[in-house]
Amino acid sequence: MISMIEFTDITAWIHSLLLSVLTPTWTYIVELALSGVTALVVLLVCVIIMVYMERKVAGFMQLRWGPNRVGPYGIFQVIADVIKLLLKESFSPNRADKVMFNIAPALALCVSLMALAPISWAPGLTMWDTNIGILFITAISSMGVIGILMAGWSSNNKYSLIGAMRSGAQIVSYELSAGLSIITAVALAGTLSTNGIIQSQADGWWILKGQIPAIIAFLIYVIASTAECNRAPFDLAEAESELTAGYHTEYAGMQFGIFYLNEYINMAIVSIIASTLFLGGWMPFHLPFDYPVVQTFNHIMDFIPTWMWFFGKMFLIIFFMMWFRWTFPRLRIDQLLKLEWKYLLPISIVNLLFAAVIIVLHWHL
Amino acid sequence: MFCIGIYSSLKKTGELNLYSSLQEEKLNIKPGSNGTNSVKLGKCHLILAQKKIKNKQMKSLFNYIKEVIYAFVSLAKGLLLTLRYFITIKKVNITEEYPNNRTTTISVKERFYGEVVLPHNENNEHKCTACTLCQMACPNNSIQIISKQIETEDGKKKRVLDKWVYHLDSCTFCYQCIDACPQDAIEMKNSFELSVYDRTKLIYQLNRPGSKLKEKPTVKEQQS
Amino acid sequence: MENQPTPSPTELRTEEFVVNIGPQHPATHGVLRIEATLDGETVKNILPHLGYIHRGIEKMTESMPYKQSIYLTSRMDYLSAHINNHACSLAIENALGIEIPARAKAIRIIMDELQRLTSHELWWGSCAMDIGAVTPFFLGFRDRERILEIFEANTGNRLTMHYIVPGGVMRDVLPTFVSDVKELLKKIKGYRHEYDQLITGNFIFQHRTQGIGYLSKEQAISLACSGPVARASGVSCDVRKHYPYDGYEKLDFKEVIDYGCDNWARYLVHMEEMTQSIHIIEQLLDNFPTGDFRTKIKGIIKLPEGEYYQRVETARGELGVYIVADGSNKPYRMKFRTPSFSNLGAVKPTTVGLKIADLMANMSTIDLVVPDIDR
Amino acid sequence: MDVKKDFIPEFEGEAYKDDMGRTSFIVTSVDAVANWGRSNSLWPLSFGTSCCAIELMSTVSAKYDWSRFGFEVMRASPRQCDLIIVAGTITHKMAPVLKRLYDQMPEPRYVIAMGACAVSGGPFYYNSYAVVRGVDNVIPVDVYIPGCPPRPEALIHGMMTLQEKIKKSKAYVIEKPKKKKENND
Repeated sequence: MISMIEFTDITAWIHSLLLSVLTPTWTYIVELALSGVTALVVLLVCVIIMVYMERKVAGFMQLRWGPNRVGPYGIFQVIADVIKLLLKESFSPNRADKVMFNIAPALALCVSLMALAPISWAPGLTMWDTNIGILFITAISSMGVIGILMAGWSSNNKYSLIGAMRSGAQIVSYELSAGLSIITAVALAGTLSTNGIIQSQADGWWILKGQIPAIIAFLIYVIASTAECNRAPFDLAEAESELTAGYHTEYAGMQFGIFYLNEYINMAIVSIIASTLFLGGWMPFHLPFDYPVVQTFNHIMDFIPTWMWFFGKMFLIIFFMMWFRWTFPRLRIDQLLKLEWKYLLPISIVNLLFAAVIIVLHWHL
Repeated sequence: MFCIGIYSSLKKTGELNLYSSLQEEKLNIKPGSNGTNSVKLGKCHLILAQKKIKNKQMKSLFNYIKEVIYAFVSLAKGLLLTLRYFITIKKVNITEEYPNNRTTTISVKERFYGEVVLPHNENNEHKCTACTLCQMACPNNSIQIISKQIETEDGKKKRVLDKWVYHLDSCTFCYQCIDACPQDAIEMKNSFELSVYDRTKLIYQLNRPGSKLKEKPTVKEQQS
Repeated sequence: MENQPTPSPTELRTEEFVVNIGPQHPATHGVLRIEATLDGETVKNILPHLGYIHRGIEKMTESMPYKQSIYLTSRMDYLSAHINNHACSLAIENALGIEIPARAKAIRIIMDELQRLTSHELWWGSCAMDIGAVTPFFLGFRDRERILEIFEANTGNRLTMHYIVPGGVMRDVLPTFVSDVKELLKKIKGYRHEYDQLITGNFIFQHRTQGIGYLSKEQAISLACSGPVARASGVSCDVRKHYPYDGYEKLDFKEVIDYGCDNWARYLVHMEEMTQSIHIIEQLLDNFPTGDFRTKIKGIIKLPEGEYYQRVETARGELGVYIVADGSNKPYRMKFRTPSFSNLGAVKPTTVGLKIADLMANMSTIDLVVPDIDR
Repeated sequence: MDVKKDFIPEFEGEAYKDDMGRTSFIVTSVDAVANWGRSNSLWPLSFGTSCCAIELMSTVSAKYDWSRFGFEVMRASPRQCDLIIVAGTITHKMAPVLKRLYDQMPEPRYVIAMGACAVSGGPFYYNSYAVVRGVDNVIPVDVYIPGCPPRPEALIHGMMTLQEKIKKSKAYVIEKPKKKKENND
């Protein structure tokens, strides 16, 4: 890494600046708040880009332009939507469980934001650099369903209830194969820490180094995480042609907006994890060979800044999820569960064994 | 021959597939004698189901893997199509950007029925004789012809058009008024930008103030 | 329902609940209300409620002259407006004993088949959308819009035309009509492989339709189903073959019959019918007759006293027009036997016992148009 | 077609003036931002009863593509939408349902009457016993689009007309609470 301004420099500078003004305890607290706010802002900007991207991708795949009249190329479209949603009347239905109804979107949002903590954004830029980062994320992400279940149950609407129950069954079962494919990557890297996993890919990403098991695990992770985000073709929880709007049928205004936001935040997190595990996070593209040509190539790759790698990979996987959404028909609930229990789970178990063999025999590059 | 054609097309589209036990049962229904010219797609189903039964007798693991691969291939085909659209959007895009193309490429056809008009010539004359045939032809009373009696110069009483009231709000553009008009006095115009804030503004008076009936040209004038 | 064994006391029992699907629901394609009794995800019973779009068309025709009442029929099954007008016009012409010019017949059949194409293309898109894929909807509309351009240029309306009138057609087609349609068919044929690529060959779609929504031949006959729904159950019921009208007897086309009885069979029948429609139009275009487009008939039509029945094949099945005339210029009674109404009966036997998502798939392949049910 | 210059009709909205004839800068800018957001993000309810619904679908489709304006987010739940496009005939049996859908929508909400049936009863105006003669008998209508059915461009024009109305109206009208007779249904 040459001559680029590193995030570590910036954080160190902020740290010293704060220390010169405040006591160490206050410094710590202020840094915590700062990092949280920064992550949130970055994520919200990402979400706005993603919503815009979704509408454009959908448009382009359907032979039309998508939003292009609000601002140049329609870039202010999402901002107009946000303003409208913020100013919209929001209320809870008469016979709903008011407390749960109002808590549910906030809870769903909190849970998905919690998963941000151990994510490694750039070299040295992690909110909580713990040695069990991936474990923490898997634990948190399975809690996301609670918000959906609360929303569905408290709305006092049968569509919402069916949607929430579907979502519950779906997320609980798809956690398994997502978890198993994460374990494959973790076993290859030999660590649970996000930074450690990324560092282990310094000479090449796991999707290349880990041979076939890594590729299969990556595919399974993308499928399972699409299901976990309730995205089409697994969007049974809000299947529009069946359940009008699923678990958020009764939500209006910004409460609905939060669910909308939540879906995109989940997508972002899932794709960040996928890129961390299999595509090397912020790590540039390196080839694991010792020829001078390859060395030069690796060197050139280092010139591309890490944040570009990070967001490039993230948006690539998000594009994949959008691509699926605008191509495939929706599965039925029994097919969805069959896919998990009869196909993805056995395949990922066999795959994990296969990966274990490779790791034991040191076949990975 | 036709049957074989369909079968091969199905094969191409990857129809060889799972059949539930339900469908295997119902294959007992034999194709009846429905004449020579009916397409018996059912035969294809029979062939496919027999293949399926054969496949079942083979190793099930092989089937399992085959199914997974088939699923991936069939989904990838769809993905490729949408990706092709995504990449070549500038070529395949068919959007007419309406408010921008109002003056240029808008594809409103000449015959499009937008609203009924009563054309006036430069002397503020129209051809309507207030015969009310259009009013009678109109299925839902969208036309009201209000006529008045006037005395012409030579003392005769004559019925002329006073108001040609057109209810655009209930007009259904069935063309029957124009079909019924013996004078070709009314026409359909292909305008469509007719939205309003107030329903009462959709009731038009088609004859302009001060307009009068166009005199029929005499034989001399017609020749010239 | 009756086949289900009663659960033993030790067995797990769940509570059934009723969900009202509609009148405003994206899957009902209109304002049909379906009262579905669900046990979890499984549909136990279905009760359709009609009348949310009952406009009294049959009653209205009694107070309208024959000429005027035809235009109401295009509001019944608006996706086959031409064919509805055709049925009504044929009934009146048969009663009056008028022979219409060859050119009018050719135009009528071309318009009917183009209308069938538009309807099936819209059906294809919305069927895929009910199953969850959105992009096919746009592809279906892309091709449909091309046909609508021809409608607009020749008939003046895009959807609810009043073009086929007693005696022929309202206006002559444009001089460029034949070349336009030829070009159109070439384009539509070129797009057919995309349909297969995106939906027909799709693994998920096949699994959502194959073996789902079983309607046996006996059921189809006893429910008086017609059109693609009945033909997918092995019933030969194409009116164009059995009771040909306006020159269908001279044309070479096949009645599409499938013995699959499920959603997939209905899907295949629809797709194959599109091919057949294109084939029919091509035959007519090759020697498109010249001459008059309309026989002059009196301004006020008075049918002789008696009963008249005319059936045609719409995109959804058999449409029957039954007129009781009392000698005046208004019918004593006009009754429409609409295909969607009979086909609606197929929703319950196909769906009971399946999942709620299958209800939407069945309803979309049965291809209901709600104003056609209620009239 | 002949091209009208002012193709969107002028909406005579209230001016932003107080009793003294002054305007408040802050209120107008807040209004402007709110109205900009609202007018550019009209999410319609997927509600169609008959023929006009097909033209509504055509407007969604790629050739006319109202997603360019940001209207493409069609919500099936009335809670999440801003606009009902009454596309088709409303019968006496359907009218209470429509009223209920309108009541379920959160403020601000708008209604477009699309097509002759919704504007006035259309083909069924004259002698049908079952049809509501104009949807404005049931719910307040903002924009009327004549046509049977209106072509997709006409619907887009109607939506732009509604945008014009939203842009010229006050975002927040503070009124003294009036005691009204209200039906609780």
